[in-house]
Amino acid sequence: MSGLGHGKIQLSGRGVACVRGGREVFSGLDFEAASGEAVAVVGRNGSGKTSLLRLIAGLLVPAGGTIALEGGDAELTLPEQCHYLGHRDALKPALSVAENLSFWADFLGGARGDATESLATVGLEHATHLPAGFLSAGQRRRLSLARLLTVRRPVWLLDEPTNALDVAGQEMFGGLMREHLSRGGMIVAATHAPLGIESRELRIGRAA
Amino acid sequence: MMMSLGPYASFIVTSYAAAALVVAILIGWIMLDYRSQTARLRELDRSGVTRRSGRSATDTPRTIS
Amino acid sequence: MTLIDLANPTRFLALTARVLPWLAAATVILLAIGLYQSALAPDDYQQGATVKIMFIHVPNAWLSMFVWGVMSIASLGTLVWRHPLADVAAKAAAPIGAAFTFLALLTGSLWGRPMWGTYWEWDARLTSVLILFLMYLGLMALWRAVDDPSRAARAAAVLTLVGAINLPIIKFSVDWWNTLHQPASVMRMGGPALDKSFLIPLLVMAIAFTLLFVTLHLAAMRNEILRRRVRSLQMMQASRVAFSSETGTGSRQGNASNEAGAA
Amino acid sequence: MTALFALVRRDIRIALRVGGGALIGVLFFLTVVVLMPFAVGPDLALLSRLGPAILWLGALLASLLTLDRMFMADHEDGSLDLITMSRTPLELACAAKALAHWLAAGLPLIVATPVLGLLLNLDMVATGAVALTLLAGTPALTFTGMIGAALAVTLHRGGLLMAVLVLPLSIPVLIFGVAASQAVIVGPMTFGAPFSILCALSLVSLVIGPFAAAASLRQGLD
Repeated sequence: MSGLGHGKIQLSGRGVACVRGGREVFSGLDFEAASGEAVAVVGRNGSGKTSLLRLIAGLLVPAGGTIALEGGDAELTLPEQCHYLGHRDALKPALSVAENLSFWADFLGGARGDATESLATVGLEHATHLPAGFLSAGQRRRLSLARLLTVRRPVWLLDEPTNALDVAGQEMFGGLMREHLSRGGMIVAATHAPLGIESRELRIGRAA
Repeated sequence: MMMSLGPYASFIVTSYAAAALVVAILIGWIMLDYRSQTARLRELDRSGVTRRSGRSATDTPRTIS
Repeated sequence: MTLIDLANPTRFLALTARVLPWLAAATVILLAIGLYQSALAPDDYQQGATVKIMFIHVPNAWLSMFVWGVMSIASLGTLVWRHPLADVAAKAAAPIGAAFTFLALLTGSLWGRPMWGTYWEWDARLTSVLILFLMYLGLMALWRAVDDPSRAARAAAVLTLVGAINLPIIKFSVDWWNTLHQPASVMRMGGPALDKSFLIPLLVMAIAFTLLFVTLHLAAMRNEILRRRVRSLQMMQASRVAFSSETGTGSRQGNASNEAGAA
Repeated sequence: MTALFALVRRDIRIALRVGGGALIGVLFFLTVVVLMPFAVGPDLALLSRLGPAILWLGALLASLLTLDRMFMADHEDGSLDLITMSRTPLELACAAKALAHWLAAGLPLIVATPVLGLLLNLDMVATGAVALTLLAGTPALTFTGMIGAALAVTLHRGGLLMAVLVLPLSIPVLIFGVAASQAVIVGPMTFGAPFSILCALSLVSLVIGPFAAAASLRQGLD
């Protein structure tokens, strides 16, 4: 099983414009991404990196242009095939590590990986029964990564994914991303730091 | 010995029974709590987490940080 | 055994383990004596056999205030002397105090029903105890609302002391409010002069219930200490996980990609 | 279905664990009701006449206060983003969250009602009537209050603003809830008429609430 269950997929945006709070962040943006490809969205602060990811995730409505995914599951919309890993970890401190993960696995649905195995992969296997509130920022980020592994989705939208991760964590994460790409997945990441894997650069905003 | 409790026997019996029940619940709760805490401690011990020696047992604000 | 010796929780646990059986035994014996004596106590010429409710109502009412006193002293211990066991004592006492206050209310209303013809009368004493009960519940909610016990301890200590200062004011206001409204016909509970045949069983019961509280409180404190131990161990476990994964990620990552590749 | 069930279970768990607000709502209810006699006096006849109104107001305020954090908490930790993106329609997710809230915070209020009825000198029948109207009416409070909670996320303001927005919406529920209870105690009216209107209000809010909440959450995406 490929885990993703799709053939080639292709994400494309044509003339995408974003307006936030009355201010035009960017406009006329064209971009493409294909299976097995990582796109690093770069640009100075405020150039709209996060906004672009949220547009793709359907969390913002574009002021113009279209974003489409071809070759994916025809029954699902684009956001339903995306994983969004934002600044916030979407974890409840009162629930245990395992409860947090299994909730998202149940709620997001779709093809599932093994939760225990994902926790082991990100290095949290000993912490499964601890409340998520006990975890450090880096550990919470690892738990969020376990969500990406447990629920299989072809498109990963990552906003500063390596924030709060230590060197070993970044290395581990690089392996996970390569693994995802080799299975025909796609990554769009907003980042300042190098992503740690081979990626195509998408510069948005005026060059500083 | 049988006491005569008068016309309001049920109120007297109820109040004594309620007191017994509430105290029993308190005792039961405390005993169950004790059992679950010691069980969790034992489990943590087994998973290899031990306190550093010489460290105070409670996590008062000063000792834990 | 001084207060300083008690500061060491491990020593406190050892002491508790030694003392608890004796305390429990003493409680049981005194309770048995008290119950026997209250069974033998004569009927009141006015209230009849319902006066027997008094033997259980008054000790609980006494404890409802006594426990708040204990918590206030413990709160001073937290805020002023920073005694490490003080907030453990305060936290452990709250649910027990609430239970005794609840019993005082319940037995009071069961006593009131034959006397007044209604379960609840907005009588000054009952009403004050009801407010006390609400304050206990509020305090318990405060302990529950904050995850970190050391942070909750300060807030709870302040609230307990404010409550201790406020309680007389509340009692006074309720009395005043009550006399303002209350028709004088309502019979006062207890009565000023208590006959010796009532007084002795009542005293024995009061002492027995106080001992019961001390026993339960020590046991609950022991639980609380253990709970915090569990918590700090879990915290350590969490940080240790990060450490081990830092050193072991290389190989684990290799495994992960192997597994995934095979899948 | 598993998704919705998972959401309900998670929300109930959070509400009942340390730091959760479910039981504080009951405590608030208790306190508000106990406060009333100090304002109106301990006249038992008067209290039993006002009883249903006092209980209903207390329940209204208690369920409103706990609603405040319903979406705000999920918004702050980013969960709301993922819920919005999921395959579960946002309307259903909102309904599941409201259901969880009602189970954790609304039902305990109804369980507490008999005790409070005792304090307000309501007899068994009257207490039962109030409990029944609360059982039928609190879902309406939760589901209309949810709209306010969703707006609070959109506007980044909680608390008082939400109360001001939601309280007027709950006036019909209050009217028919109290009317049905009064009908049992004093009223010339029958219990049936206002009670069935109350049930109808609840059913309508079950439909409107999730749609309005989901719509305002979508508008507020940011």
